[in-house]
Amino acid sequence: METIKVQKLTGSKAMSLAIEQAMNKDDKVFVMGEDVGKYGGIFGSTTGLMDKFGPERVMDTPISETGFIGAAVGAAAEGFRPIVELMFVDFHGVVMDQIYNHIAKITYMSGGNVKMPIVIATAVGGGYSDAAQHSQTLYGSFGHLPGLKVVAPTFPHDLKGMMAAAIQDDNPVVFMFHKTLQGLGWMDQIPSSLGPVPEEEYIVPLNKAKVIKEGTDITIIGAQMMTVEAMHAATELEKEGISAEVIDLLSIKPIDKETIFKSVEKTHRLLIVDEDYLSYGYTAEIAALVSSEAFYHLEAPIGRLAIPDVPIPYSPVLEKYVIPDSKNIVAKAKEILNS
Amino acid sequence: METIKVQKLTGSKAMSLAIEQAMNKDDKVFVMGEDVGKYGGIFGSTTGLMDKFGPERVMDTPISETGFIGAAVGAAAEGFRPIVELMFVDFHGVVMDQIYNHIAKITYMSGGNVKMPIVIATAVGGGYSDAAQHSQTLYGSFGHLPGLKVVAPTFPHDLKGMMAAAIQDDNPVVFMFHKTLQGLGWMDQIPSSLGPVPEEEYIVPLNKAKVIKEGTDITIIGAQMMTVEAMHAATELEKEGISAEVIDLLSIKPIDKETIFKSVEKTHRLLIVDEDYLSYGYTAEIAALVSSEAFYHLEAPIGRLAIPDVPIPYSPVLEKYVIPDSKNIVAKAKEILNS
Amino acid sequence: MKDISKDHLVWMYSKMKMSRYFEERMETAYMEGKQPVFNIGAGPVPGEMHLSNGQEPAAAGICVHLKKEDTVTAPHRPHHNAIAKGVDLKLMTAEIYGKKTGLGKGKGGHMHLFDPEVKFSCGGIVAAGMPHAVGAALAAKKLKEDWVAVAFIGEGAANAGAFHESLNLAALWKLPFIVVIEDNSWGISVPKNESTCVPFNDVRAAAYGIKGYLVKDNDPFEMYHVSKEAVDRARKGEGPSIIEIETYRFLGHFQGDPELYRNKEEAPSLRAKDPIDRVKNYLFEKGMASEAEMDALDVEITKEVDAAYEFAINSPLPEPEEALEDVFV
Amino acid sequence: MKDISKDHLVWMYSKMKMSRYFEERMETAYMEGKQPVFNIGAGPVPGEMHLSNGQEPAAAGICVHLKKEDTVTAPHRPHHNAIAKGVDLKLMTAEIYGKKTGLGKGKGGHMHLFDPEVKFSCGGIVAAGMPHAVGAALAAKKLKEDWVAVAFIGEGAANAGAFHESLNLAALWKLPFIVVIEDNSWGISVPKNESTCVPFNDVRAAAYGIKGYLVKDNDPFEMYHVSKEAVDRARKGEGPSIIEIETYRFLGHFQGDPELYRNKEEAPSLRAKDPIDRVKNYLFEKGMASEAEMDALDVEITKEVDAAYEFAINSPLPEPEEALEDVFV
Ligand SMILES: Cc1ncc(C[n+]2csc(CCOP(=O)(O)OP(=O)(O)O)c2C)c(N)n1
Ligand SMILES: Cc1ncc(C[n+]2csc(CCOP(=O)(O)OP(=O)(O)O)c2C)c(N)n1
Ligand SMILES: [Mg+2]
Ligand SMILES: [Mg+2]
Repeated sequence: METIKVQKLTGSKAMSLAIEQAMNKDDKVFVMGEDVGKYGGIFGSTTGLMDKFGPERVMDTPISETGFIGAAVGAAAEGFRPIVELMFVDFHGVVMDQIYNHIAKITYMSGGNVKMPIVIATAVGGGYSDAAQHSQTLYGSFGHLPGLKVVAPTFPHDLKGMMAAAIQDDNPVVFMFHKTLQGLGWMDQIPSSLGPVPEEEYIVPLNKAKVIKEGTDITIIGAQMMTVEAMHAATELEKEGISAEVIDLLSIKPIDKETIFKSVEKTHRLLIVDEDYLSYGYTAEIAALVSSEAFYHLEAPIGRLAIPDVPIPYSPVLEKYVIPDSKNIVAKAKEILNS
Repeated sequence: METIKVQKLTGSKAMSLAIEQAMNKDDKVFVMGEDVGKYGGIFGSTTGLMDKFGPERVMDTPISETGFIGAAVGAAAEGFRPIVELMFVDFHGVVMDQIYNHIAKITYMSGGNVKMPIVIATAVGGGYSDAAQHSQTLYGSFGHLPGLKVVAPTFPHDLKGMMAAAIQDDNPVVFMFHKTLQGLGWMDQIPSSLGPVPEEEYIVPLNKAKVIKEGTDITIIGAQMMTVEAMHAATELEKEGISAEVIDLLSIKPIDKETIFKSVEKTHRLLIVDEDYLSYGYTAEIAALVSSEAFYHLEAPIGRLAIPDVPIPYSPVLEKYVIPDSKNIVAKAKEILNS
Repeated sequence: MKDISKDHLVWMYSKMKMSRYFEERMETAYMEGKQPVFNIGAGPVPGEMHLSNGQEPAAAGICVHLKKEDTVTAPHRPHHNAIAKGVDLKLMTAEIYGKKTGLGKGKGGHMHLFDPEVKFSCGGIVAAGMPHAVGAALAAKKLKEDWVAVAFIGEGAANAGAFHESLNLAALWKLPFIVVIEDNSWGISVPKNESTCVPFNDVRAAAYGIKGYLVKDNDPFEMYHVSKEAVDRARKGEGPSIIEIETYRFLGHFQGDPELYRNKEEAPSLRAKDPIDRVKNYLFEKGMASEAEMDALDVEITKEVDAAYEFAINSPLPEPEEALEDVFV
Repeated sequence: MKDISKDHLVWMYSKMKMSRYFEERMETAYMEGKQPVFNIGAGPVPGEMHLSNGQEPAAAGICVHLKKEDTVTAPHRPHHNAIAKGVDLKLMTAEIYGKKTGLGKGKGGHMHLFDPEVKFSCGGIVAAGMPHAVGAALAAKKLKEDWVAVAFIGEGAANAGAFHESLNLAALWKLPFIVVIEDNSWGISVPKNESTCVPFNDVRAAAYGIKGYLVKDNDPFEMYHVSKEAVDRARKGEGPSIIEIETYRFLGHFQGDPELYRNKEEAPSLRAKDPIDRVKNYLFEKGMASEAEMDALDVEITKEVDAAYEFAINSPLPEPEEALEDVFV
């Protein structure tokens, strides 16, 4: 029993363990961010690292995102591998220039002569009434821009493996972790935020989606909390004799077309669920990929569920209404199957 | 002759005329931006306005986009109707927080109690070797976020009418004007940048696309320079007996579904062309809308042409390769028709 | 020390006391539904909750010099600023409870309070309210009114780019703009000396050729005098000012903050110097008010706050579909 | 005036002269294919072209104190900075011609030059290079090397948020960081006094508790001395500095700028005070160099620049498909 316990980790522990192992191996890896030191990251992403590596390698910064995330560029050019934390993805607007015009483009503009091995770790997601400026995922805002690998792992195993891969990668990686999947003591604690995580080092590829439940009638694609909701929905649908295949997207950019096309070829029906805004989000990109490159697999209109192009409201009754859940997914799946 | 001449205006003249007429009517309208005064806007959007209205109403600002675009919020709350110019849309990263977290959300967060009648005018587009940080359109980056009306007029008539509509609107409008369509003396001067513009005031709705050429075989959708290229392509296709219907998108957010669905219902084939990045751009959003809400109109895979998810390169040979043109459109249209 | 009229002292006391009592009730209300296991998303008041107990002098000391037409913007920790500016307490409380009757119909929440009636707003992005206040100051200048605009920020926000851009604009255009930096010595877990390269931000006034003021030790009286000068100068068209006040954060950054980064003696030692008692005692010392008078005042304040909570608690929640309204007017 | 060694004076002269001649050729090269009708997108060197004629002292005066391991970041007007830092002239010219042999294989262009060999980079977003240099300075500190990082910006950029965040970070962490503000008195068409609320940016050092220096009238010698002190202090771990130099913009903001906003006498009057002649004449006055010697030097410089242009002009263009390469390594 004991041994199994040790291996069950929360998302935040899995993530910080990956960072710890990378920092042990490579002294060029360091962390910068607001409250990543003594506090261990507001969402636990750097728990315990300050004690292990000291303030030189786990640096608390002023509230100067353009300053310290921009500084990652110069440090990376000097051979370091900075992990910078943008506390909430909602704050990207104060630093987006450094991220998308510099970190993302310098390798290209330099003809491949300058590497940017930078991990931008950022917390995403709502569902706890943090309102319009602290609850977004903004997957699409990052997926749209060239030069960034953008990942959104769901379960602890992948949080560890993809963080390890992100740190090893010589290119910039935007690593989005979902607050509710960190398994924090002060938030809603859901089973999915705890899972088996091998102690030894391993890599989970940054560009692959995963079929986490096989099915034959319809393909449901989600990321992070929408993957969790999709799994609940699949269980419900099963009871009604509907066999749903569930894909955990994992990579926002690039989208793993092969895995998706293969599934749709089997199910001929597709429902995409996103905790991001509807317009120009991944429900759009995936629908476009399928309808342009796998059109003939489709036998019914593609379903899209996402936040209906409104800011995220504060009041729980309102927020619940705009964030898709398993009920919406079940209903939409049936609608597609009956169309 | 004379009278007709007077009515032919360049894009920049059409745009500044709309601003001038609004400023004459309403002294709450004023302009802030870098080089909007004596210079008249780097891309001519405020030509002559400083002389007419003086520096109090046409204000040159420091290079402080967060400062002066954020200041528009306070001025709007006090009953003014600021027009702020973000010189190049590429610079949005230094001010995105003010735009998407505040200007776009304050009306919602205040339960409709605070109006934000702000026009954010910004120059977009490449094709003249201004490279990775001065050539983007970023339609998708703005279309993704709630609370903003986003328009991208193509021809002088619509530049005037939509600017007039944007200024009158009590909501924030991102007004994207394409450099090449401003008809500036120092840039490539193309016929489309000059067109008939009524002197009198008129409004062109912010949320409607326009069928600018009727056709029966395939629907081609573009915006700004891609609309121009689509028209060239349609002429070529005509010669080969292919009848293309061309839609000028005009509104990036919201997308005018009705106009698009109606056309696809007729042609059953769709090609979307974008000067923005491929992933998560309007080629994605439009394809998703059609494949989810007008699926049964489609008889062939949807075609997408856009910048292939690379930063915009400097060298003309490279830039030409990544920005779609009429040749690419003709080829892609035939491919779709033969699929 | 220069004198302060009884009216002003009593006004300051009332606002500070009201804010304190409002937040003490909020501490309790916030924990409803969050026990025995704390869950930030649970209860009638979910989400982050940033309380300002101890920081009342920063707000009351300057708002006593403001009128309805003056603008105030505040950050994520806004209750004391809102109350001092005269935001409708019932509607504000209802908003924090996510009710249909709230300032924002339940859409904004505690970090996003908008009361156009008294020109108050706040937001959750550090320093982002500064440009908004600069814009209001610009409007006042355009309208040739003597209105001023005050932006409250924390000391951590003084290192954000928006701080610099806002002050340069305000100074360049000589706008009636004042930034009040509430230095509670913490930016969440980061102490000021690990975030700010100068001990006090008043020196940053030199970067803009404007006036900088420093108020030590959370002193409500000094805050009053310094603010009066800054506000008067702004009204007279003499341009912007920076006011930094050393203030106290009695509680954690947000409710539920384990505060492992903070020495356990700090908060109690700060509470021992309660600024509200300082004002009350001063009134007594100067013989400006009697115990009875002040007790009566306290009763009134308690009544008003309790009424606001009652209104909020008894107000209806919005209908789910209302989430789709108000994106545009 | 304090003495400067002949080596250093000649070094500065060479870099300034090389930059000047490089840009004079560029003025001509740029106009190829743009006559009779100017078209910014036409010719072998399309796109925006920001030349720095007149601003050479800002670059040479500090780079003379730098070594290969020191980092330099520059803005959109980078040629004089790049040349002073020792960027490979052939590869840089080829890049500006959009050739496959260029620093960025033709992908970057004149505003985006990257030469990791000498740790030089530049970019088209105002003030964005400052955080990059701060990061390089942080790296030097982590590596316990005595390397410094210098960020060149224009006076207009000193009002961008990145300026403030970078200086606070650099001062807070006591990094070997120097910002050189090239005050050419214009931000495109906006004069300094309409963009900056203080006459000179050296006063802004007070906001960070660091050293601020002001060099008047584009003085190459004063720039040399001031820079030496700032660089030495940075190497010794004494922290960052701000250096502002009043410099001259002989040409328009970019080539093709009608300059209707600028008094026609300004440029000629600035050219009359050519900083390159000042260095040359000083060498003569001090008897440090002979006419013959300097003429020989000029010939060499001309040769080197001509060779760079020849290399660029004769280099192949990239293949169109190469546009898809190098997004990731
Ligand atoms: C741009 C931005 N970065 C980071 C945050 C996260 N955050 C919220 S409050 C806070 C600390 C603010 O410190 P201070 O300005 O001193 O205000 P205080 O909380 O002490 O009142 C931080 C880092 C934010 N809201 N906005
Ligand atoms: C963030 C940002 N805003 C605006 C611009 C457009 N722009 C390019 S150069 C320039 C003027 C810069 O002035 P200054 O910093 O003095 O440099 P100079 O051109 O005088 O060398 C402006 C506004 C930009 N490149 N980046
Ligand atoms: Mg603080
Ligand atoms: Mg300048």
